[in-house]
Amino acid sequence: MTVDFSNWVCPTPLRDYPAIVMGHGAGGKLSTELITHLFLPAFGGPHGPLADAALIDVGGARLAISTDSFVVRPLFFPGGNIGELAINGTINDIAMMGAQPIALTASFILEEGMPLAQLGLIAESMGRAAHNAGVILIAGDTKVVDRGHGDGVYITTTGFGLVPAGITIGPEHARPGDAIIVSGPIGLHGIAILSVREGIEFGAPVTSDTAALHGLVSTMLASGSRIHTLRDPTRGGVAAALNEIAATAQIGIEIIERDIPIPPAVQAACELLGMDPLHIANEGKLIVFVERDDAERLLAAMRTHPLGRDAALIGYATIDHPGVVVARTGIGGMRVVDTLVGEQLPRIC
Amino acid sequence: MTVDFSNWVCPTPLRDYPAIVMGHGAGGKLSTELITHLFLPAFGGPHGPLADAALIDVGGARLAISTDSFVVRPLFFPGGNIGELAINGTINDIAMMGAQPIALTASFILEEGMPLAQLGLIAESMGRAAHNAGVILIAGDTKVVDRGHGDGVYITTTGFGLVPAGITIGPEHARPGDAIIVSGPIGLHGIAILSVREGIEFGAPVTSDTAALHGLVSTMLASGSRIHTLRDPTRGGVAAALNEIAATAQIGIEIIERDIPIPPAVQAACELLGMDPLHIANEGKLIVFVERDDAERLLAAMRTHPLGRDAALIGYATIDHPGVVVARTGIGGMRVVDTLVGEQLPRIC
Amino acid sequence: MKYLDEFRDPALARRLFEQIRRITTRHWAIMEVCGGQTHSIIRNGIDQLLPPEIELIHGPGCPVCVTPLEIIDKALAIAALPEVIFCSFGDMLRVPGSRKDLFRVKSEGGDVRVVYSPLDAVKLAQQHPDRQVVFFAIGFETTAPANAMAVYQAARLGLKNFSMLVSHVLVPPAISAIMESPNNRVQGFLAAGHVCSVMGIEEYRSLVETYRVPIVVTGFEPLDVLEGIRRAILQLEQGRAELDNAYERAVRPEGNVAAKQMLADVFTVTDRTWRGIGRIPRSGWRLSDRYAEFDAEFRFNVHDIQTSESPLCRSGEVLQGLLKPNQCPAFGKECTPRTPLGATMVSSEGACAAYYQYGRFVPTSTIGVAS
Amino acid sequence: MKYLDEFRDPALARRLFEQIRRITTRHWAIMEVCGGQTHSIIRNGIDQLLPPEIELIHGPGCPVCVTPLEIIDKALAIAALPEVIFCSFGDMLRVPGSRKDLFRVKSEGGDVRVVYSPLDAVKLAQQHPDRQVVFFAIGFETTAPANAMAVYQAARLGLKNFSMLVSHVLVPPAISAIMESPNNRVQGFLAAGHVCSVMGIEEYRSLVETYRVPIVVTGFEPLDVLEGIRRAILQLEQGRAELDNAYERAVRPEGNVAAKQMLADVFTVTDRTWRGIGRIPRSGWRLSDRYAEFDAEFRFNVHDIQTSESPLCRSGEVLQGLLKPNQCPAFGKECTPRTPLGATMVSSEGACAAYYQYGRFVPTSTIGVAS
Amino acid sequence: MCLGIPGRIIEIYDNGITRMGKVDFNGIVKEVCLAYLPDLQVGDYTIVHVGFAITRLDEESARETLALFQSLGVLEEELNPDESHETA
Amino acid sequence: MCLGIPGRIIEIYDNGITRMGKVDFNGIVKEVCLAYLPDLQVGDYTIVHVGFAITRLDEESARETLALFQSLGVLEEELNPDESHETA
Ligand code: SF4
Ligand code: SF4
Ligand SMILES: [Mg+2]
Ligand SMILES: [Mg+2]
Ligand SMILES: [Mg+2]
Ligand SMILES: [Mg+2]
Ligand SMILES: [Mg+2]
Ligand SMILES: [Mg+2]
Ligand SMILES: [Mg+2]
Ligand SMILES: [Mg+2]
Ligand SMILES: [Mg+2]
Ligand SMILES: [Mg+2]
Repeated sequence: MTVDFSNWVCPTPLRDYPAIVMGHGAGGKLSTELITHLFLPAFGGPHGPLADAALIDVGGARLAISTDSFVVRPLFFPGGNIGELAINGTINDIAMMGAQPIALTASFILEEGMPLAQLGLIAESMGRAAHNAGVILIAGDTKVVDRGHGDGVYITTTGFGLVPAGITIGPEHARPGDAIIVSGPIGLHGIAILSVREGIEFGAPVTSDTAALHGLVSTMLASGSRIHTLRDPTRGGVAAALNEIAATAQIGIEIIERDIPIPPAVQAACELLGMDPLHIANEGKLIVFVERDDAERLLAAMRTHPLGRDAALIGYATIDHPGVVVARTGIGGMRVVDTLVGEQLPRIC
Repeated sequence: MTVDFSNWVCPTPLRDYPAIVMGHGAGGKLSTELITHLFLPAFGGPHGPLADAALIDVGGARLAISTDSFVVRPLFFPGGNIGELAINGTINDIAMMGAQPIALTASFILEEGMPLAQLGLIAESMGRAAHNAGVILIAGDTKVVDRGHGDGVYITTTGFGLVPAGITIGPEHARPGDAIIVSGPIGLHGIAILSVREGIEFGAPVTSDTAALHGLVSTMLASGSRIHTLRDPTRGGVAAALNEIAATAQIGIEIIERDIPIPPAVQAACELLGMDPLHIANEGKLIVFVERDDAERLLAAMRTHPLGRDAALIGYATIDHPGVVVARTGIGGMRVVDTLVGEQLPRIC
Repeated sequence: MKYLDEFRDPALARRLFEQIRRITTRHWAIMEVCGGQTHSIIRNGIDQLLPPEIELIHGPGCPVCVTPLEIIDKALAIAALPEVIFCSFGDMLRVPGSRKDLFRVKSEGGDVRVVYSPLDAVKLAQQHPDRQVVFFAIGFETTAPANAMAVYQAARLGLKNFSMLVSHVLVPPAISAIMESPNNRVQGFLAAGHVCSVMGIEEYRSLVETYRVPIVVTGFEPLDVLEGIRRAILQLEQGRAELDNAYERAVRPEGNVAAKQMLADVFTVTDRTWRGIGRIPRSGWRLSDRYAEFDAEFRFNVHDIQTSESPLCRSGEVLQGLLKPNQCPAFGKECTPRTPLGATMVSSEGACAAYYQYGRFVPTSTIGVAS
Repeated sequence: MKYLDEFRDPALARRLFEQIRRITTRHWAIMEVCGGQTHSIIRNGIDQLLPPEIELIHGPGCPVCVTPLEIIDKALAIAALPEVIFCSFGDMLRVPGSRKDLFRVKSEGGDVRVVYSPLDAVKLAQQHPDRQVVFFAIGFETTAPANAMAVYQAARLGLKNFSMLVSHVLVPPAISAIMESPNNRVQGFLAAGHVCSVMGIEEYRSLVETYRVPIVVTGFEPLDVLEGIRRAILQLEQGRAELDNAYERAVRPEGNVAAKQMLADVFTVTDRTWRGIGRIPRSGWRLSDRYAEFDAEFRFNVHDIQTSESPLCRSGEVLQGLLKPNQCPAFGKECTPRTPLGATMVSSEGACAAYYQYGRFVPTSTIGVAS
Repeated sequence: MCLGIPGRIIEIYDNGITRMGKVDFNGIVKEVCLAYLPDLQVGDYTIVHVGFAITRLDEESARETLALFQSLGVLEEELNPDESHETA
Repeated sequence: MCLGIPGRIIEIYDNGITRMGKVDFNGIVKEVCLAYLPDLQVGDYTIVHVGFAITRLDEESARETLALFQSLGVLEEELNPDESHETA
């Protein structure tokens, strides 16, 4: 097989990179292109397989399935560690399909030399996170790789949930006119991680927002609001999540910058590093597209839940500029909010 | 949390290793102890979670689930590559529960610098293997790690299958008196891999036996034989698979060495490297425990299938020495067939 | 954030827009020299809210964009050496050389690291005495004191394993070059506030006089940029050509004296080729002879550098204000931030990238994300 | 396999068992010196099929088992050095030193590699001129020619980055030591066939005469071992003490002359401490002065080696045939192949490990695998 | 170019090579080289670029500039109320 | 100790340093150092230990030994049929 470059929107994709670069894993355009142009054709066609998550019908039930590998560095960060991230992240991907998560599998790739005491802490917080979320860890696997071929521990979790009857939630269901709500302040996880790497100190500590969101989703569904789309803005941040929805549903999106809840420390760190808060990863937040008339009711319901206390309406879907996300800027201008190409880099000059 | 050393069968487990060593991933005793004494307590108790595979009831159906990470080196080996291994291995774990596999997820951890052309070949053979097996790849994930923190590509697959009504197959169902059948010649996969690493050449090529076994299992189930246990003897080989069954079902096992189909090249490579063919990994073979009276009928059925053509009866389960596997040696003596402690090493002296 | 938020106030912005509209009677072409200002303009949508008579021309003020291809190719060659730890500001990693970029060199095994400050590279050299640490010293006058300090400290610490690949550029000679160009359309300049906070404003006085062109020293927040534009338009409308400082909170007339002393010690003025523009006399800094031993170009004998620029790319004209990015035929087609053909598409501050990221007129098909 | 399968023939084995039963009239204690023979005995269940009068005592013939703790601790210290690539035969990786083993050193970042042949280590030294390649040269007389060739080639190639940590041991002095022991119960020896194929059989003649003990040079396949036992018993029953060669297809009386010449050049006889046994005069080889520069003990100044053996372990008595492995109180309890206390539990050829792996009387609880 | 962010100096020290400090940016704190601003004191504002304080931020000037912006439209509106609405 | 495996020499060559060869072990082939057996020829059997041929395997002796085993019980059974059954 040779990699198929023939159907690119841009004419020379992957051309510059004959091998994997970090950006292929950053959840931006390079990631999308790798999936679209390498994996999908190999796996049998442009439609369907190898999305982040999927639905299958099993014995009359609709089963939601999602898988993710967690390769986060550092393994322990302010507010959490790779273990609870691996549990919450997959629970959330299930919850974003409107499903109630039931069970997870966990597969470990351990690097020779990984201290067992640290591994114990990670496993223990996985057990605690699963217990708190009411899901069970049903199967697992452990592999060890030579020192210098891993990074302490990588964890792959796969989750299963049941979609209640009558629920149809997905990026393809977002519609022009929908109100767009974010469940709380953005950027905390990414900045907590960055602070460790970039040697930033915080006056008041900034900690990861990692959390399992299926409880909040239950509350939201129970409110009776007509929810069309749910998405957890993880890698690539709010910008990537909104762009993906805009592209999938072929709608335009307009958000209002000053309505987006951005914690001051996140804002400050982004200013200092030359980054956009909309590109920073979150691990315990969701974005919801809801029928405009139900927005207030949904907001009220979300605010009754601890994880939705600071929910905010940040914009609307439109029929204009389908596939494009724009932001109304603080001074009233407009800008395109694009997905990152590859890795998020500190901008200095 | 501190690692719990208090309940070891051996009095001082992991004592010598405060950190992960290669043996923890070799599928032998160190692997078992890591799971039993670190993961299981963290995940909530000694029973159930984090076995290789599991059954859950979903919407009236019995769903078989299994996950595995594949970290094989080299990525391409005689007879296959890591991609088809990742597909077949998980299909087989599903099939070993008597289930018909439906769908797989695949999660990739790519090392920066991995050539896209190689990745394309791997993805393509995954697609082909899934297609041939009639399963779909429904969801996936891609992460990239810094060069020097991976090894080209690691793949984690998770599989789902449905257990037909009336089927109860598992290691706990093996019974004294059961006949033990292996589906064909053993050791081919492990020796194909070793030959690359140890610089052994072969007169006639030895290639990995990687294959999806669910078709063979269907044939076996259709024969009406009373099958109690199925197991694919992968990491740790036939010895590890039999020991696990003996321990789980608390039965003794006696195999007859000269009845075990060992290809001459496997035997020769094992002699040269000082290894035991029973410890060598297989990726396209299964072991079945069947009601003694049905053994001939099952053998006949297996031999109608291309993957069971060379099936052989290799021994019986007994009420003697529960938990222990013994072999009748070529000259009529007896020896214990134990699980390896950690890694399989070339024995020289 | 204090002293940021106040200068982003929407009500005050409205007043400034109003003022600008009020005083503008005809077409004026103003260049913001600095990529940071271009970024601010597009990021805030300022250009769309200005009266149509005002044309903003994006200047060559992004050091990432103008670093010559030959030096980038040298950087790639040095970064690939097994003994080298190559340190760079983040944005440089995506700048394409003739055949690859630093990300690719890293993927091929080069030890390429992003640093926040040049002093981080000095620290790395202390921590890895067995390795050669090379810092990619790009930047205008604002960044130069930091880079100078790195060399100065390396010398004081006696580090034999630290060196810099220097590609410093200077603003005033670039303004001269623009004004000397036969195609020049620029009628007024917003000078780069942070450059001036280091260098002071005196060297701009002769430019104002020589070319009879208004120069307003300008900050980076929306109100700063608007105020700079307002003052430039005001001069133009009134037929004046003066040097004006609209960023007084950060810019002293004399600049930063301590920093300038260090710069005079560590660097020497040199001719410099600007990517997409060409050679501009006395428009850059190299290490002074006293610090020549820290020059990575001499330390590493990087031969066989074959540079070749894309023939499609018109970033030279873009940088000179002769072309809007979206007027380039390759814009959004052959040339995107993922497959940049020119320096101005590479940096998120480059004019082409800024248009692509924040411009309203980007064709939808080029932003598509696979479903 | 040709010349293996024929010597595993069950029908012939039955005949040999029958013969041995027929000629055995009383208790005899025979030691197979070589761990390879112990392995073969347990692997094939030979001991269980012999008449109960015959007691097989497992000898100290496993180089992995008898390598002194102090040298293993030195190996661990050398392997941990960042500049070192430490090469070893596979089995040595699990041998515990005072505090750790090579697997743990590897997990802590040591570059520890398993080689099949010592020449692989020489190749590594050629491929990595910037690293120090150290080969752990253990073994009896059989392995010594291979290790000697490695040093010889390194010298011829002028390699400055190759060295060996030498712990060679010799069979005949060990037999003397056993026979000299006041507790000795051994009445006949199966000598190690492959050792003799290198060294020849003449040096055993004086042992036979000095101690009036039958010595039968014996091979490794089941029929070879049975034939060795048969000939030893025959001598004992007949009151003879002779040197007999039951492995004629591989052993010439003079041994391998070319190999012996090389050994004389590269090695010099030295006193050697055997783990679990103690110091035996002139029972080992070290590098000769001519090759002293290749001695890893001199090249690497490995200080502060504090050795400490487990007080529970009785492998010394096991190695001397005074104790069966399963008579050791720690056997299968504190001491298992996963948590070996003694050298004889470490190697899959060690007497204790062989009993644990292949013995019939292992308590089930120690073999348990978690469900 | 030249991303520069205002922050308040909260600590000054000598790291053995040069004058360094900690600067607070609205709750986040970063170590910064103060070598080029020998007169700055704890409590002063500075503008930081690639880990270096490049200039003092003059709070008085900042207030004046903002006051100018405040006055801009108002003054002219007062002077010329009609015209202001026409051009809007 | 001293795992030694019989194989047949199928190729002999000089690798620039010493005499080497390829040895066939029932279908698998490994490179082996032949320096210590200068007289061995292609077709001869040898015993290989850690990559070295340490001795020639004498096929004649092998046959004789096997013949001895074959004859052992038989001879004595013929000579002493009753006793042989008693001790079994
Ligand atoms: S759009 Fe691309 S090709 Fe065109 S001028 Fe800009 S950088 Fe060059
Ligand atoms: S069983 Fe273990 S402790 Fe006992 S003698 Fe053998 S090696 Fe030593
Ligand atoms: Mg997922
Ligand atoms: Mg996910
Ligand atoms: Mg998600
Ligand atoms: Mg598994
Ligand atoms: Mg690592
Ligand atoms: Mg599995
Ligand atoms: Mg498996
Ligand atoms: Mg399996
Ligand atoms: Mg994912
Ligand atoms: Mg690697």
